[in-house]
Amino acid sequence: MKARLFTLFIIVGLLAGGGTAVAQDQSTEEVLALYSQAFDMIWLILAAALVFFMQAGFAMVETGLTRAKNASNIIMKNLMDFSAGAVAYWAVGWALMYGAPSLGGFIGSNGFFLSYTQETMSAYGVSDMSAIFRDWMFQVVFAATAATIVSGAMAERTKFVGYLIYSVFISGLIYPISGHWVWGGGWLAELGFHDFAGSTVVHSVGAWAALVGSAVLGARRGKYVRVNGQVTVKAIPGHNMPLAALGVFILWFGWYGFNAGSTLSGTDLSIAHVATTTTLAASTGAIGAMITSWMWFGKPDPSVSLNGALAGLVGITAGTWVVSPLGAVIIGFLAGIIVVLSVEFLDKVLHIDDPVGAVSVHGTAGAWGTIAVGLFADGVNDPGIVGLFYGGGAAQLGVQVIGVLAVFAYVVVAALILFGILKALGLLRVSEKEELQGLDIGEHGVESYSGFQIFTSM
Amino acid sequence: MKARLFTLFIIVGLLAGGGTAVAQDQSTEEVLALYSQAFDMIWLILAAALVFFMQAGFAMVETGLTRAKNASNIIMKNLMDFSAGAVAYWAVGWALMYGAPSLGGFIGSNGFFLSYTQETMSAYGVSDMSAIFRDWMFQVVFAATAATIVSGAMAERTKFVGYLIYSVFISGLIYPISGHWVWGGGWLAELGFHDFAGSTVVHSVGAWAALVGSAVLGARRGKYVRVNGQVTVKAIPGHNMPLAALGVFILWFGWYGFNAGSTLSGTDLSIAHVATTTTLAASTGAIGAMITSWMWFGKPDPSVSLNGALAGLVGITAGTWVVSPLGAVIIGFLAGIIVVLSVEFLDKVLHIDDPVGAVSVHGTAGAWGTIAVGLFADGVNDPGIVGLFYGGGAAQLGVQVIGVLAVFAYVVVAALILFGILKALGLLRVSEKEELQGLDIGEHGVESYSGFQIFTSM
Amino acid sequence: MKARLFTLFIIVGLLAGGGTAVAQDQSTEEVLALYSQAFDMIWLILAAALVFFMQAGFAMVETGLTRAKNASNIIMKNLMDFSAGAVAYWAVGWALMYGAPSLGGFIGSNGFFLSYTQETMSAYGVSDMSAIFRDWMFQVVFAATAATIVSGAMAERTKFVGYLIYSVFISGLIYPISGHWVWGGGWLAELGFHDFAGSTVVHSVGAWAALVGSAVLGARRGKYVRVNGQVTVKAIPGHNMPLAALGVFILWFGWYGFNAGSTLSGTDLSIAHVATTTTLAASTGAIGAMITSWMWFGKPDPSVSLNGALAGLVGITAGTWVVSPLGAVIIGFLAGIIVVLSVEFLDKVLHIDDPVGAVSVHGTAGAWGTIAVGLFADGVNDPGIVGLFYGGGAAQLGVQVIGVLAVFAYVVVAALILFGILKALGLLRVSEKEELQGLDIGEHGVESYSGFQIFTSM
Amino acid sequence: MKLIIAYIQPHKLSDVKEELYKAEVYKMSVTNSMGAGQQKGYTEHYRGVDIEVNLLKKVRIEIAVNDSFVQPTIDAIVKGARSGEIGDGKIFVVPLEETIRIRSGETGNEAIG
Amino acid sequence: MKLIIAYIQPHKLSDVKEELYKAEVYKMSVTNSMGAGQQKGYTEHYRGVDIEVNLLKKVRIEIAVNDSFVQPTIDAIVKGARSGEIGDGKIFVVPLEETIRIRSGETGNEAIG
Amino acid sequence: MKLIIAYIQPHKLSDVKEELYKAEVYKMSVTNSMGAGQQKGYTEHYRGVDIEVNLLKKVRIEIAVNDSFVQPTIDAIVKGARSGEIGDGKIFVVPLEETIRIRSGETGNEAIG
Ligand SMILES: Nc1ncnc2c1ncn2[C@@H]1O[C@H](COP(=O)(O)OP(=O)(O)O)[C@@H](O)[C@H]1O
Ligand SMILES: Nc1ncnc2c1ncn2[C@@H]1O[C@H](COP(=O)(O)OP(=O)(O)O)[C@@H](O)[C@H]1O
Ligand SMILES: Nc1ncnc2c1ncn2[C@@H]1O[C@H](COP(=O)(O)OP(=O)(O)O)[C@@H](O)[C@H]1O
Repeated sequence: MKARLFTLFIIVGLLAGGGTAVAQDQSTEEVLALYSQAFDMIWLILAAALVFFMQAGFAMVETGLTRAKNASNIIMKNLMDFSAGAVAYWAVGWALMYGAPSLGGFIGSNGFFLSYTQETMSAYGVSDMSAIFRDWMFQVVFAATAATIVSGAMAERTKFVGYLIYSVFISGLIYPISGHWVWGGGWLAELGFHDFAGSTVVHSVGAWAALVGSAVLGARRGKYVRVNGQVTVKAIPGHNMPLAALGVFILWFGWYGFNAGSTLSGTDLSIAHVATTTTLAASTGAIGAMITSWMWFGKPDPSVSLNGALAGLVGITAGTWVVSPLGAVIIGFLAGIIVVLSVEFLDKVLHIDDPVGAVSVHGTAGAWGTIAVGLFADGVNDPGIVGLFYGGGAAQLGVQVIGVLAVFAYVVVAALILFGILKALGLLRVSEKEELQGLDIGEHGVESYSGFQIFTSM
Repeated sequence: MKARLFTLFIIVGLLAGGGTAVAQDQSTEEVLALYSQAFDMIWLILAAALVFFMQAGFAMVETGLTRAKNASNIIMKNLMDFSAGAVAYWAVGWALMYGAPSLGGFIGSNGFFLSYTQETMSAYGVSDMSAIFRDWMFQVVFAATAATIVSGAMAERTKFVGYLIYSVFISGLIYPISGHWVWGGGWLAELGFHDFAGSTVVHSVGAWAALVGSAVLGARRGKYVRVNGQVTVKAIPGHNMPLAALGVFILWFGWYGFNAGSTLSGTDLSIAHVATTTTLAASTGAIGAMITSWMWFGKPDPSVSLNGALAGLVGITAGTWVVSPLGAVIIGFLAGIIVVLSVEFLDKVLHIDDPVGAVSVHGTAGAWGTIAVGLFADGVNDPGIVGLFYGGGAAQLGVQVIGVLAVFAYVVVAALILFGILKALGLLRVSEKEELQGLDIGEHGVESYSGFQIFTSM
Repeated sequence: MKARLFTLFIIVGLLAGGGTAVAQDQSTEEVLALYSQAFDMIWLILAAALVFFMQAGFAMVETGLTRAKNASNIIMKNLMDFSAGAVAYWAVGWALMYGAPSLGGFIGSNGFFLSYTQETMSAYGVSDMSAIFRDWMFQVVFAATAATIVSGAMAERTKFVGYLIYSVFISGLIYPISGHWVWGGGWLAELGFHDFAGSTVVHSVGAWAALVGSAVLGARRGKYVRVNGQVTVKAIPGHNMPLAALGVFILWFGWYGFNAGSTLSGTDLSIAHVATTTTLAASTGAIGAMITSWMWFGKPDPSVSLNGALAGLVGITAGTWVVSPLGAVIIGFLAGIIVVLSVEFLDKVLHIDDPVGAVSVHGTAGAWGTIAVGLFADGVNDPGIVGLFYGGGAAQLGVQVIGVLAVFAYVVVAALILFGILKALGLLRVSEKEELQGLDIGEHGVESYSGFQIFTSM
Repeated sequence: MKLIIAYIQPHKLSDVKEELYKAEVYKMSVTNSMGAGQQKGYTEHYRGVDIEVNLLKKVRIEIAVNDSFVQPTIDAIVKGARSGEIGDGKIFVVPLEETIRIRSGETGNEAIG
Repeated sequence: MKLIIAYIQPHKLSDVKEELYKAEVYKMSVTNSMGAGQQKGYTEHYRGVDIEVNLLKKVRIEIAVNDSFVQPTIDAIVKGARSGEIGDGKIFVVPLEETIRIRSGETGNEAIG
Repeated sequence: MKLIIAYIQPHKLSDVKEELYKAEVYKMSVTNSMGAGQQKGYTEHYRGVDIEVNLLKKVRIEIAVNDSFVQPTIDAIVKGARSGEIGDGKIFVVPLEETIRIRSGETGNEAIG
């Protein structure tokens, strides 16, 4: 109730006394300071909500591009990697990523379970918990994004319990550490590495873990058939294209929170610049992938075009704030082409089975986008960041490459250890019989589309 | 056109004359007052939009957890309870809930059809209609939330026309009255009952009506089979788990508007606190339900885990502003356990047929969350509200219990009358033949999945 | 990293020195000016994101109301009309619509590829690119809305390549020109034509193009069967009502950005008025269509009721800012009735095959809503706009009718040329064999619901 | 050996299975089907256009049995499926010349069970 | 009595039903099926991988008739289903030893209609 | 002529088709079906309630062949479908009196292929 009438009073006060209600206890400067915080508060919480909603997008894309017999399982994984991950990030992850002081630029050390003192708060750079909660809220959804990328690449064959354990570790440990290097004021930040909203920090981290995961896990039964030494690649079509498309639209929608929200300030007028470059790159990404699939496969491929839009989004995420609209158009378009090449390379050459193209979308396109900062940054929003094509020389480019490689190396090693242990413990892959029957029945004892006649010869 | 260029002028003015354009006609205080209102306006309207979107979440959850042959019917009910409810809340509901003066703390008396005079406006505490519209907009979506909860519990057997009549009454009469007691400055508010965003005011009201409704209505054909006195409980699986999961993600997303929006002020910096506790409770709710189903049924149950996330959200709704993150973690986790127990109790013991678990999610978990305020409130954001575990003694706890019981008693009686009359008039339940054939064909003459081969032995 | 800590500094500064951090380099007026821009920035970018999300709504509605064998095709069209349209609007469309100076009130002339100089910026009325990007971002999603309307009406038989070409032209050329007349300060604006958020400017433009398109294209095979001169109208049921309903909820949700965002100012307190009238009209639209279908067809029709909600939204879009809640209730209700009449008229009389009712929802209801401004405008928010029923005489009404007719004539001619050429080039319609087999296989070589047994006798 | 084909109302399937179990007929194959018969259909409407539905949802059961089991099987199906209303369905008996159990290669009578 | 089984193109179903009605054959059971025959399939692509589809959508019709109705029924099906193109389908005639109407228990010829 | 009806495990379909091609049997009709047999089912749970699933997913293949092809066809199916485990399925052989090719009107043996 108190809450319910709270604002009314203020407003009345303001109107009645022409703001004197404020004036009485607050100086104009204090009100302006409060408003500045209010802008950031509203902006970041709404952006965080949008980024949270991307979880629904991932769930739909991954469900749509896999088979009906595994739909409930993939959905449980998406629900649980956020739930378990959020708790892990609250308990540990946040502290390792943003807990000042940084231990040698490699890891944070403070704020476990979001417990703070005045000192630790000001060490982080704020003066009350509201700012801490605000920033945690905005960061936890990014951690969850990195975590959930993996479920798609490892879909249709990964044990549920193994996946749960994995989620806790990536959100609580793996992601926060490399995150600290870039966004926590760590060594990559010191180097001048620029990744505005996380092409590398978020997407590539998830993707490289996914790459290692699906490699360690092995392909789905029937995906790569070995007939006398010769491997033939089979298609395992997803069961629900409309859901997959819905997922992509949801992700694109949420991305406005992901990228524009990363201004971290509601009074930063470059928000529109970020939204514009994000929109253009996603569009050209879809176009690039559509054209590539058309020319290559003979017909414009829906699931690949959907991947293209996502690749455009991932690709622009690093440079969205520092490249021009034209730069975004080019980065996105190339990301759309690259993602198709990457999907084909993984599938036909490396025979690494990534049912939804997560590694290519978030990893390959993410790396491209991060490096593209070193090529297309125009120095307008940040004179300190100028790319090769805008006369900035190769310096920034070099740093971007270093960042990409460092994170790649780190995540690959960490993921190898994590998935290696899970595999050794027999917690990674379901039995062949269960895979055949479907993980919905095997892992959860349910059917996802009860009553529907589904013809499963695979 | 005028609208289109309006802002441009302001901005130009501001930039040109360094704000003199403003200064000319407005004092700094007036501008600050305007901005304060602008914060609340943007915040509440965006929050209202998020809460509106929860309607889609309810529709998807209820559709996914029921059978394909009733999908269009459940969707029509969800569309229409909002549509009819919004009109009823505009005509009557709002006035009964917030129309000052309060008649003895039991019911409002003013603002029917949103018609106001300067006096009635200031009686409500604002000085122009923009604030009235703003608050109405934020409140109508809450009323619709309470209303739509019922459709799930009464799904697959309730007559469409009967449901329409019900929706008008709950949004126009039943919900506003108890709502007035708590949020309209009524007697429970006077007692100090705290329900920040509506665990009881919104969710329990809908749930208790749902409880009575499904009891009066009776179970779905084939749900409880009586063989020589012995009742065996049958499962009637929902037909679309991915849609149900999508619905839960949408609800969770919308809940950021539901809870954080309930600060009612865009300049209230506790917004982040609310978002944080909401996120953590939803997560632990899902975890709690998953673990419970795992231990109890042998496998982690998807639909129950989805219920768990919602139970966590409902559970934290009352205390989100007054409990710590740790408190939220505990409240949510217990809500997740409680919801499973409640689902099983209703199904296996009481044999009350609630296809989607609405009563348990919104009622049982809502009651728990409301009472939990009396246990976990830490007095940080509101020193006046301190729970038992934080040295506040049992006072608040007592008040919370009173509130829960009062609302329960009131709604049960009101719902009994409403559904009793509908039943007496033969408007409540469809014929057995129609139930067998499905309400889509019976009530609407359509199929929801034209062309799909659906095997219906139930 | 820089970005990451940016706000923190400000806040600290503000708190530490009670705003002196600001005071140092900025006068209070400058801060107030910045905040004014920040309000508009946050508001318009978030509104734009909501409007973008409507793309998902259109995709789901169109998919749900057509057959399973064409689901991937309709989704590709929805993805690509935005992607191609956004690029076209960036390159050309925006300049033709808002590029000052206006060439005789008929077409804009500036800002191609969003390239601006200080002069052209101030000609447009702003002083830096952030405002340009903000407005472009908000406008591009409106252009995409107009474009995507057509895909539904021409669904299940239009060649993908032909549709791509069409999308580029409507977003880059057709829509911007008429848009300029009203929102770009063109001749209709001069006349005093009022279309707040685009009943005519956006929705009718798409709908009239859709009308011409589906007429030129011809009906789906089997829709109108000619037996000895006599035409019998057949039903071709959509395959997924839950998705269609989800789409409508998403559209309704996005409409809060569409209408309320069209205040174009975050400090405009009439935002709530707009949201309120929007909510009421959508509700009564659904009710109106439901009742009409009930009385006419004997049962309340789901897909028609969904159309009704959209008709209510389209109908209120023009007048949302200038009519009272009561006016909105009436406008929406009549829109709901009109849309059913229109659907039946097109289908049963004109035999123009519009699978999703796009022409009736966006065109007929759009025209009604635009004209309704001349009837129901109450002069409260804008004393200059008063309708017939509020003593404003027939003047405004006349102007509204002129606007509706002018846009209709223009779009019909433009669309006839465009689709005529496409038809002549054989790029418009797929072969009968392909239509029978489905466009998913024919155009994209995929199945949308792999594994599902779908019985297709049509 | 005979092949017994029965069309029944979908919601009678569980009753029929129960009766078959009582008659010690444990093996069967079930397919969902649509049927037109004396039972008149119903009318659907879609956006104001009527759709005459005269193919109604049915369940098709196929059971291979030894001659001695023919009558018991028929009786069991009738017992489980009969409601006395139009639409109950039909049973067809077709001669079965050979049966092979894929797993073991057994043929004839012992392959049936 | 004979059991007539026909596989036809799905989009020919309504025509076939019409012809059957003209031939006064009102009862039938319909199932959706997939068929491989002379009609060659087509290729689908999924994410760059080809899928050879050689099981094409067909509709299976099952009609039990008295001997006198066999020829008219076959003619009606052919009339309704023939397009002259590969894929039109096949009709199979199987001996039917007994028919039981579940509702009434009637058997033989009078049970069929 | 005979009509061969086989129930196999769904995932064996491609192997069976391959074997049939080797045996030069190119024409067949396939339907998805559910079967109860020796193979015991499994238990599903839905919101805490058990569901005994004893109708398992099977694929039903129907092939009309000339007498000379009966044995080769059976052998091919067995070869492709056998795993040696319970659930492999059954093959039923029914007499086929007539076959008509809808497209051409051909009948008998030449209509089959
Ligand atoms: N002659 C027939 N051939 C094939 N199927 C039939 C035949 N007669 C009945 N059926 C099947 O049996 C079902 C029930 O038949 P119907 O005539 O409606 O009920 P009843 O047998 O009780 O009169 C039909 O829907 C159809 O599937
Ligand atoms: N010998 C057969 N056994 C079972 N089904 C068959 C047989 N021959 C044809 N069919 C069915 O008939 C359909 C059409 O046969 P097809 O050979 O493609 O056309 P046509 O008979 O006109 O040459 C096939 O798809 C299959 O379903
Ligand atoms: N007598 C029968 N009548 C009809 N279908 C049968 C019969 N026996 C077996 N089937 C079909 O064959 C499938 C496999 O039979 P099952 O007994 O489980 O394996 P196996 O034959 O290896 O013992 C069953 O699921 C059922 O579909």
